[in-house]
Amino acid sequence: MRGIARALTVVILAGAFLYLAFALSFGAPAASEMDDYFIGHGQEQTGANNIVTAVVFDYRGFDTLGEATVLFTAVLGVGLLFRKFSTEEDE
Amino acid sequence: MIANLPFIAVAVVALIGIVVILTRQNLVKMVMGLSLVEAAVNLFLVSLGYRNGGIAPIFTSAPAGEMVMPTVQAMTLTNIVIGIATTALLLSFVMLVYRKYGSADAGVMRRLKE
Amino acid sequence: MMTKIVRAAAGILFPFVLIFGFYIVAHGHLTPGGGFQGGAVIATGIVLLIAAFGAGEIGRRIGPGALKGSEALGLLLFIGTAAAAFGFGGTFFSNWLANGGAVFGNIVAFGPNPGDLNTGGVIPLMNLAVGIEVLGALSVIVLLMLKGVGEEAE
Amino acid sequence: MIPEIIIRNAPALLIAVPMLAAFITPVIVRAGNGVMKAWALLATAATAAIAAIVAWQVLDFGTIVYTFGAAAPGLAVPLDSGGIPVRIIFTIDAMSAFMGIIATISAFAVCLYAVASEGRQTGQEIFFALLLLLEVGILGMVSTGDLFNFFVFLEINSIAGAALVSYRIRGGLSVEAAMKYGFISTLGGLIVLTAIGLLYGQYGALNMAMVASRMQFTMLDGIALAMLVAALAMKSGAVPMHFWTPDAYGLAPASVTAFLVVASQASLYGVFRIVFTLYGGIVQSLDWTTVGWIVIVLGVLSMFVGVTMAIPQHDVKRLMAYHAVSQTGYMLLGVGVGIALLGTSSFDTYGIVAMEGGIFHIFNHAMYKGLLFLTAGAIIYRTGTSDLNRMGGLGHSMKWTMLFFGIGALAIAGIPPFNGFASKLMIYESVYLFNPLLAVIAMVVSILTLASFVKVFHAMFMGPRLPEFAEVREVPAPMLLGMGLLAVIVVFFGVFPEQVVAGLVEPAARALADQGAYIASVLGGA
Repeated sequence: MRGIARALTVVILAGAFLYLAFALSFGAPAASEMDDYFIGHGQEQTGANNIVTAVVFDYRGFDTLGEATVLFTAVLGVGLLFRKFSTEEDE
Repeated sequence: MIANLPFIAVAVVALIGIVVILTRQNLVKMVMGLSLVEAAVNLFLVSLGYRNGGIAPIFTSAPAGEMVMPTVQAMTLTNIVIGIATTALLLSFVMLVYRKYGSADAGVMRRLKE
Repeated sequence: MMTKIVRAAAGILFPFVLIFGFYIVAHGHLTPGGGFQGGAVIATGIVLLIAAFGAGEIGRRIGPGALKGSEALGLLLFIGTAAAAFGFGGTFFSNWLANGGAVFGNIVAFGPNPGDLNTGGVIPLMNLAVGIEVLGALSVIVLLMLKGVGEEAE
Repeated sequence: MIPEIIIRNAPALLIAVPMLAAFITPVIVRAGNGVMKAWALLATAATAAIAAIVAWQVLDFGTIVYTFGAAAPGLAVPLDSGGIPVRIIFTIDAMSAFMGIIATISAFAVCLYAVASEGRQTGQEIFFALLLLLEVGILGMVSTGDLFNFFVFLEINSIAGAALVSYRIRGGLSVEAAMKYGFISTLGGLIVLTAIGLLYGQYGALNMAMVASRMQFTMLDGIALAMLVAALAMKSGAVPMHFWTPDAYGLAPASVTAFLVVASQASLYGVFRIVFTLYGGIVQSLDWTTVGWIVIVLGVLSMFVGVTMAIPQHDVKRLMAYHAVSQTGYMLLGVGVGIALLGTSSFDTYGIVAMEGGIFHIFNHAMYKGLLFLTAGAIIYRTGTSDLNRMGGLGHSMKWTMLFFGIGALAIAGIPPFNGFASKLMIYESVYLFNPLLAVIAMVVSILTLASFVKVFHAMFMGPRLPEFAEVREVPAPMLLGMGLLAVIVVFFGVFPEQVVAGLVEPAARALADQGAYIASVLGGA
């Protein structure tokens, strides 16, 4: 029963993924005004030649702060798991 | 058909990841499956921004030509770091489960379902 | 603890890894790379030392405290650079140094150019901050997980 | 009175203050454990104050738009971009401000409680830092107007939540629950990101207002909608993806569980935001009645499955976790009726009331469920057991806890004059007009909830004083204060529901239903 359900899930997902793979056209994005703006104005506005860096740290800098926070959170989580336990605790 | 090859690769990699998650009992392998799905998502994002014949969006000594879209690359970069963070945390969970139960098998994780 | 050959090779390679990582961080706004990538390269150098000399030895020499400190320092530098924009009347994450003519403030015209390190405004500062954070974070994760494995073996 | 710079940048400070506090917490602990705790309390209090400023601004002057990195906060669309927003934009309307208030009040109460309840554990500085980061994740999710930014905060929420669930290792059981929670959340996050990629591939935009204004509703958009709703519903703990809730809620420390309830509701907010704001403009091409009924059926199933699974439980926190699933059903029911009536003439008469009821219930649920989990934690703190069969007679020694538990239990069962009654009455009245059978089911579930909590109350507090609990005393003052804060809000909102509904809930429901205003606030009058 479990096996059948799993096989069914995989088949349905395979169909959906293949549909998605052909629904979008590779190499010709449908809309790109925002990216054209970055390429056209990024150099003058931020002074960075590398437009990806300009996007990462300037236009979408707040995302990068979030991403750095995610890394910090993971380090805290790992530290929490491998912390030293006092004898009083059950661990 | 062949023009959409990157998206087909995305579908294949994601499907492999999902099959691994569904069929494997070993927790480490399940985390590996999750990483595969994540790699597929990254590939998907980066492929979205490709323009035929485009060059990297970096102006330092750049040749003339159309540039590919930078936003998706920034998103991929963010997702890679998030992926590292989640994988590290999940693997630490697996290590602790292994230490407590003596096995990294999802079968031993049934103590909650009493 | 590996053999002497590995240790000697790691000792020779480490400064080069460090310089390469720093180069990637410092040139993040001009060439492919940036804080995350450069920080990861430097962290790889530290992992190389750990592989050669053992986690215990490196943990004693560098110390998780210093690495955690560099992580927190990087994050504070990052959020501080972003918040400094309040003082210049901008919003959070405004690029308050770009095109200012001073530090990292050279004006760049549109189009391909050979690259000028003194551009980018706050971007190089943020790259540096993220580089410091990532090298600390990744090394701490490796050290902590190795410590966990070590307790396993005992 | 309040400096101009704070008011101007309040949306950014709402995130930056708890984030900065979390970064400093592991460092400041070197000055002493007490200093660190005071620091965490100060940070949550400051965040609550900023959330209040933001809410006041929103209710007085309308939706706030904050553009990160622009020359001025309101400059969402650069002058030379041809009318498209390029930067990350926070769009805080009444609904976001409402969720922000819930999150910050809950965070402050939980932080106060945890000061004492986690006093015996090691690694407390990590605990408080993660609590602050969880708050960052929730606040970011509810305030952002950018799809990818939403994903980033969803991940902060997931990772901090998973790490907190594992805080007390408990022989590996907590780690197991955290593993499940982390795995499911990560998978859900990747599904959300794929859907965002699909939308980006078609419209070349990440701003919600921009995507909404361009929405064509192609087949791909339908798939993206299904993926987003499924992934976020999974994280909000609604049936049929509720299986992680009892484990995660049951095995996390009580203080964390009380806050995880809010984290789940942030995902629920995501569902509402996506359905109403992102897809709300395509009333013609999408069959809203069907979508509404899907949400209603999910809600009714959650209500029923949750309460029936809760009744036989004998672990008090697992029992409450199943009740949380059941209460999530009420929110889905209320808002589902609103969705089903969207665009029809009945929407303005009773559809909006149903939505208000559902949204008001989010607030009430966060308060009384948080209170209940905290009282359960107080009892576990003193007795060391969470097994109802082994408890009894605690009413003699823990009078305040008994009072708070009684308030929470009556509120969850929908008994006047507590806040649960106020929101449930709104749901009953409006849902009755929509479909009488649904209202009857909702009432039956309430009665079952009451029965279940009467049983718990009896098992925990009634009966003779047991010899093994002879030493049990009342919990320390910070825990009582944390519980008391929530209890006061529960009672206050139950006694003055009209004022709260008119002042906070109705603007939130109107803001959610009015997609045009949301788009106009970002893109201008276009």
